[in-house]
Amino acid sequence: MWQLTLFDDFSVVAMFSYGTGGENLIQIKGLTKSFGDSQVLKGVDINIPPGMIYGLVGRSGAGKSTLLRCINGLETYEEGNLLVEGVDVKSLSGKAARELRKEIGMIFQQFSLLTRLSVYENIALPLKCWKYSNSYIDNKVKELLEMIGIPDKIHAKPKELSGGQKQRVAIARALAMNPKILLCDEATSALDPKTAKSITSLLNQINQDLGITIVVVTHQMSVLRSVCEEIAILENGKLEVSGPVEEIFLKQPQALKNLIGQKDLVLLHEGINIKILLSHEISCQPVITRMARELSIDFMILGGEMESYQKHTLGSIIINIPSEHFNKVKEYFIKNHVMWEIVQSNEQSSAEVDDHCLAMNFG
Amino acid sequence: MWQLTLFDDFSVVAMFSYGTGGENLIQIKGLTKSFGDSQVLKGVDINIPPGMIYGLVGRSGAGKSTLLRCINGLETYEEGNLLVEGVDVKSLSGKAARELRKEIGMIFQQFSLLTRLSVYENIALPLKCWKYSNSYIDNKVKELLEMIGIPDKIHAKPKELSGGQKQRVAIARALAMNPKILLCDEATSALDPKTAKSITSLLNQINQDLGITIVVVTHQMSVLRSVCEEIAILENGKLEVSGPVEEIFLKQPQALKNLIGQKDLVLLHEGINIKILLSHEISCQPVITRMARELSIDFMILGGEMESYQKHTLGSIIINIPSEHFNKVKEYFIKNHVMWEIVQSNEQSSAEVDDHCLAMNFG
Amino acid sequence: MFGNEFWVELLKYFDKIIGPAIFSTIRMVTATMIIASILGFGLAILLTLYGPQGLRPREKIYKVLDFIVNSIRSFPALILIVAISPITRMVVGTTIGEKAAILPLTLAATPFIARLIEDSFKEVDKQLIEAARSFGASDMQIIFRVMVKEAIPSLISITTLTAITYLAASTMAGAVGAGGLGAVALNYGYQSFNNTILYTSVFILFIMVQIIQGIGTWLYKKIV
Amino acid sequence: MFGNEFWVELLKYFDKIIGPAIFSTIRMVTATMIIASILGFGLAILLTLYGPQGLRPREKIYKVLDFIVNSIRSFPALILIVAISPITRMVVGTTIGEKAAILPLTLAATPFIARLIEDSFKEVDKQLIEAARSFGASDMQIIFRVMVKEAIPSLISITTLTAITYLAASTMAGAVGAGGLGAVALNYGYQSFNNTILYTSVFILFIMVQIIQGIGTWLYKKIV
Amino acid sequence: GCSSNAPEQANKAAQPGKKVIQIACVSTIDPIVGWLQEGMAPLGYDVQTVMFDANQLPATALKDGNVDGLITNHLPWIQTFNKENNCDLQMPKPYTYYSRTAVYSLKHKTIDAIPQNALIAVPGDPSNMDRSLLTLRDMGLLTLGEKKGNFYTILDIKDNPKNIKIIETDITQTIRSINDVDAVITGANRVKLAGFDPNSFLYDDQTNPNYPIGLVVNAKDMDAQWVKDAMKVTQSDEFRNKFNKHFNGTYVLYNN
Ligand SMILES: Nc1ncnc2c1ncn2[C@@H]1O[C@H](COP(=O)(O)OP(=O)(O)OP(=O)(O)O)[C@@H](O)[C@H]1O
Ligand SMILES: Nc1ncnc2c1ncn2[C@@H]1O[C@H](COP(=O)(O)OP(=O)(O)OP(=O)(O)O)[C@@H](O)[C@H]1O
Ligand code: MET
Ligand SMILES: [Mg+2]
Ligand SMILES: [Mg+2]
Repeated sequence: MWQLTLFDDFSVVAMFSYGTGGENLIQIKGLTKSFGDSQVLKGVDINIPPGMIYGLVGRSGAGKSTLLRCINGLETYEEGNLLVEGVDVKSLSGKAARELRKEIGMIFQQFSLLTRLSVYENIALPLKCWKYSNSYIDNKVKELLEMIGIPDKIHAKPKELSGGQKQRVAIARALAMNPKILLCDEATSALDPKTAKSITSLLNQINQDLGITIVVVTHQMSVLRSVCEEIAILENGKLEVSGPVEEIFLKQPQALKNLIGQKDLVLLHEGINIKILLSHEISCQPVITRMARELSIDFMILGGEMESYQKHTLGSIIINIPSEHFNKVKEYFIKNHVMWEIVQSNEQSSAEVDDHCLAMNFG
Repeated sequence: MWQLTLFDDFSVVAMFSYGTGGENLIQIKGLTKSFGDSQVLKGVDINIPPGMIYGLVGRSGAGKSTLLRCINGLETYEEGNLLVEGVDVKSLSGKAARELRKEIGMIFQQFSLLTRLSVYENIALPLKCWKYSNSYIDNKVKELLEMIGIPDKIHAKPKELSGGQKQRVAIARALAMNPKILLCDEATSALDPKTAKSITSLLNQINQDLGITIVVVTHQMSVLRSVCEEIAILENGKLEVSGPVEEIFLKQPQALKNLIGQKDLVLLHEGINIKILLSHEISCQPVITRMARELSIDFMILGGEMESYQKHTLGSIIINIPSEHFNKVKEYFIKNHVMWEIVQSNEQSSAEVDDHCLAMNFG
Repeated sequence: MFGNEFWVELLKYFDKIIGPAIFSTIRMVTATMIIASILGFGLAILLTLYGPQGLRPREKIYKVLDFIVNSIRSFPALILIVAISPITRMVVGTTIGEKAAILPLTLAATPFIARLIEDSFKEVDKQLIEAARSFGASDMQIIFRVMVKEAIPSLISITTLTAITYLAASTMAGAVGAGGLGAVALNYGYQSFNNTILYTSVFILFIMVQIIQGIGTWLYKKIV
Repeated sequence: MFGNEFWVELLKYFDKIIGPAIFSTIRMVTATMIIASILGFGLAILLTLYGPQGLRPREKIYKVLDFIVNSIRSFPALILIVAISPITRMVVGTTIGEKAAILPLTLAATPFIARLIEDSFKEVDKQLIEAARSFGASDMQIIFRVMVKEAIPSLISITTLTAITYLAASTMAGAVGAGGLGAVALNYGYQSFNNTILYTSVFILFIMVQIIQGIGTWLYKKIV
Repeated sequence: GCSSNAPEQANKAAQPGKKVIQIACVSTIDPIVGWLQEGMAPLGYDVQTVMFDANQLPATALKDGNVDGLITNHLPWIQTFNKENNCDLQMPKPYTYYSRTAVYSLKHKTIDAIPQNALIAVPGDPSNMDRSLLTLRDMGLLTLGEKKGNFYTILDIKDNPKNIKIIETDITQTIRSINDVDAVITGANRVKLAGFDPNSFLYDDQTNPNYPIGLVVNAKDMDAQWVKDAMKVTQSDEFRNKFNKHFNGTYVLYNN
């Protein structure tokens, strides 16, 4: 449904920008990993330059957590290479492996807090293991507790915390060592949107301030869009797509659609539903109203998405135009270099539709 | 910032529609609960009629899980009443409590799967406890496994599952007993959007088919909007707002704003930013283009939200008009009964802004 | 190294003394383990039900049980044998021999096992118990379908440990004329300064310990 | 019910026999527990490190350790005393008396504790170990800062159980002239047909068991 | 007590043609029962050994009728046992033997050489303790007061000029302590078994013959045929030859 040229373009871009990777911090090449008979990672290639926030998404069971765990050597792999700072993780052992891990903070999907330790002790644990001074530890832990917003829970045990509070402690623990690389396995899944936002902006901030490299596994598209520069989509252990987040969201490759599923849009049966892609150039102009006035037609805005990415705001908008005006509109689009596509109503939405108005739509 | 009348209106509506509740399945009145010194629930009133999908939201640590656990009597409370089918949960014990719990399925935030049992055995456990026949159990479990999409993991142990797979097993276990009431504590937080959607539509479906009552705790607004009829917002153990989901999202009371946080909109410094609320009546008309043409002005669409609720599509849209046209626009709004408000750019967004275009916005 | 005479002597002892002692030991330890496991398990269930952090706390019942367990455990083995000899006579009809030895062995092993099982039940994740409650499992179902299942590796370890402990402790069966390898090692070996018998018996005991531990480890690996 | 004479006699026994026996028992059990806990803990660490599912699996080392543990555990108590008497003489200079009793008691208790601790370390959630690895904790740090911390309730239970077991087992110290309550109960009580002494000693043992259990339970509650 | 079991036991004994005889013993005495078994087999008896550790449980078993006889404890002890348990175990005459108990030392050649604060290991069980204390008294090492219970105990020591420290050990352990003490008091047989010369003692207990050992049975069996037959065997030359050859003076047969 996408215009083919556009899509091809994108693949080429992807190949060129991420095919080399001499100065990549994390270089993954042809990585395969099996549990017993089932191959969980099937030749994954990913390159992450230093200082980047990299998103890893995919459906449940795709192998995201496994891949993360390979990066800091918690899991071994069968084939391929996984270099961190140019060193093959698999080859490291003992002290060298520990030194590497010291630099890599990890937030586990299941939190993995020590049940018998207080919040304070949990956060202090990595620092204690690396023999920081008590006063340093004390300051650091208290600072982190402020940051995650639960200074009053300092002496609570994990079982006395809510789900989100546990997750925040896990985040604080991962940050305690000021890691160079941070691996976040669904670090905000148990958090309310506002807390999640404060965590993601914190990630953004430490990324900018300290230049740390962050790999984010998440199911929350908002997190992806607001923190990641590049993303990779894993499907069944295979890397399907990777590239800059905006590009992927703009172009919506099949892998992304598989992941997100169809948005439940109530399309109109009359007229033609058209999706306008709001690229850079387009989105700074009053395209909609200008078109309406220029062509002297009214049209409905059925919906759209406009999201803030790390640096831009991008999106798409779906409008419904009367069939008789289609050609006029098409010409207008071409003249003004607007990317667009026709949206067919594929799956019938199960939503009930009100009597007096066929569909509820944007003004 | 909201027009006061509107807001007041809403409170009144809330009071009237949910103050009575004679035939409510779950009636909570003045519920208080403390852990040690800290009061976690501070007089909560909630009424949930049979067959409703009720959403419970609130920031991390607000007391949502605790409230859920009170409903099926896993947690006792100090004051107030909590009636399920007219019976005070607190008064039940032994067999009666077990019979009640038999009717109430619960999906725990932390999954709570038995580590030594296989997926099959975990799902079968409730059925075994209630002494269903082996053939019934076998059919039921396999059916549920199909439903959650991991029939191949039937003999896997929880530690061999990914986070999302564990969560799906927990969901299947909660559904195994065909409960009358289902309590879901962040049942889809570990799931990718598509799987989450299939779970939520499953919830919708069993709600419609079997008329079961569902209480959903979630941080995912999309889940809330797509499954819940009514929601309550807990803040620090207090019930701040409750009412139909669309109403609350439309009117955005402070409690909701506290929960969701500010959307990172890049507002324009020139002109006036106006938010148009897309109510029922408005959203079926081509308001934007009509206004542009009628008033002969161009304006930028800065962003907006348009979301599908259980039965409707509602949203808001933010436009930027040149200051000189403000009066014209205002008149137009009044004439056409459009709800609107002026949006001030409050927090300076930290997003970098491109040179050649002051802000990236909707066409 | 060992002359012909040595082997002849060993064979004689083996036939008449060590051989029967092996079977006697196996019978006693097996019987003790079976009965004590059942009773200890039952006792552990009661302790788990009524304990202060139990499923259905009842301070008084727990105190009584706790008292009984502690009382039994405070008896030195021989004194326990004597103290319960009237009961032994009532139950097995005699105070000597294998059967009479099994009773005190069982009585000593029961609270031992009970405590170990209680301790391991205490370690079961409270959230899983809560999950079971949430679908209406009864206390007994929680114990059997959750705690027992979750604690299975512990239970295997406990059984292994207890079996080895009471294999060595079955030596005390010698006090009531029940024979067994320990008694043979003591009486025919140690007391008679007969090192052949002593080391042979201890070696066989060692083999038995190895077998018990081996089975335990194998089961553990299989299940975990 | 009891005449004056009874009390005079009891007092005399108390002063000369039971009193010293109490202290002797306390000294022996305390020393045994301290040494055996340290050694057992050390052994448990090695078993945990090198075990088949351990932190740093080394089959050969584990097999050797396992063999030693099993060997010691297969000795009946008295025979253990004899078997190690050359070592006892080397270490403490004599084979009789309290000090000489502590060595075999310790030797018996060490593998017992080691196995129990190993078993409880095995039960620590693997995910927590992985989390510790993820921030670069060394194997020793994982043991001390994760496994020990997580297993603390178990460790308390284990110590309580072992202390009670070896309080009763300290009776065997009587064999090498170390006295102690168990020996008094046996020799001055049971064998002398003196029920007063018998019951008094057992009662004191019972009180000691209660105290040990009480401390254990208190600590457990405090920590969990 | 034994009375309750008496009828049952009487029935058992009265059975005509009873062939199986169970004799309780401890390890050191096991050979004796063996010779008894060999001697009685031709008479149609099946003598079975029930081996106990050393303590009073064999006597208890006998009184309860769980065994038919025992050869373990000496006569004075049996009498004490009867008194304490209100029963009637008897040792039919002629008594078989006595066990020689003596004082052994690897460090000292004479009694006088036993130094101040000497350690002397003795069996800790009351009966042997009693005998040991008497031996020490007879050696002139200490004096005893009045015997209050059944046995002398260390509480009864009056004067202890050399401040001798008595080490109470398990009877099986006494001889094994010899390297660590100044002297031990123990049975010569155990000394022989331990590989020492049983005849190189420091002091020989003169009262040894006062502690006869032999077959002990319940009073009501005193006239039973098997007891009479057993007594005949113990007096046979064959038995006595085997006995002397084996014990070589550590156990001493009575010459009635
Ligand atoms: N220890 C294990 N043994 C066997 N299979 C495993 C093991 N760990 C993971 N798997 C399987 O590997 C696959 C990938 O798991 P992984 O945890 O990487 O998924 P994920 O992408 O993180 O999924 P989610 O989003 O649900 O957390 C899953 O199918 C899972 O069942
Ligand atoms: N067992 C406990 N002991 C002490 N405090 C507790 C206990 N359980 C919960 N709390 C506290 O009660 C408050 C409410 O917890 P609850 O789990 O209900 O929060 P929640 O709304 O579910 O949060 P989240 O969204 O993070 O899961 C929290 O502040 C938590 O720390
Ligand atoms: N009476 C002891 C107990 O039950 C038995 C010890 S065996 C070493 O603990
Ligand atoms: Mg995962
Ligand atoms: Mg919660």
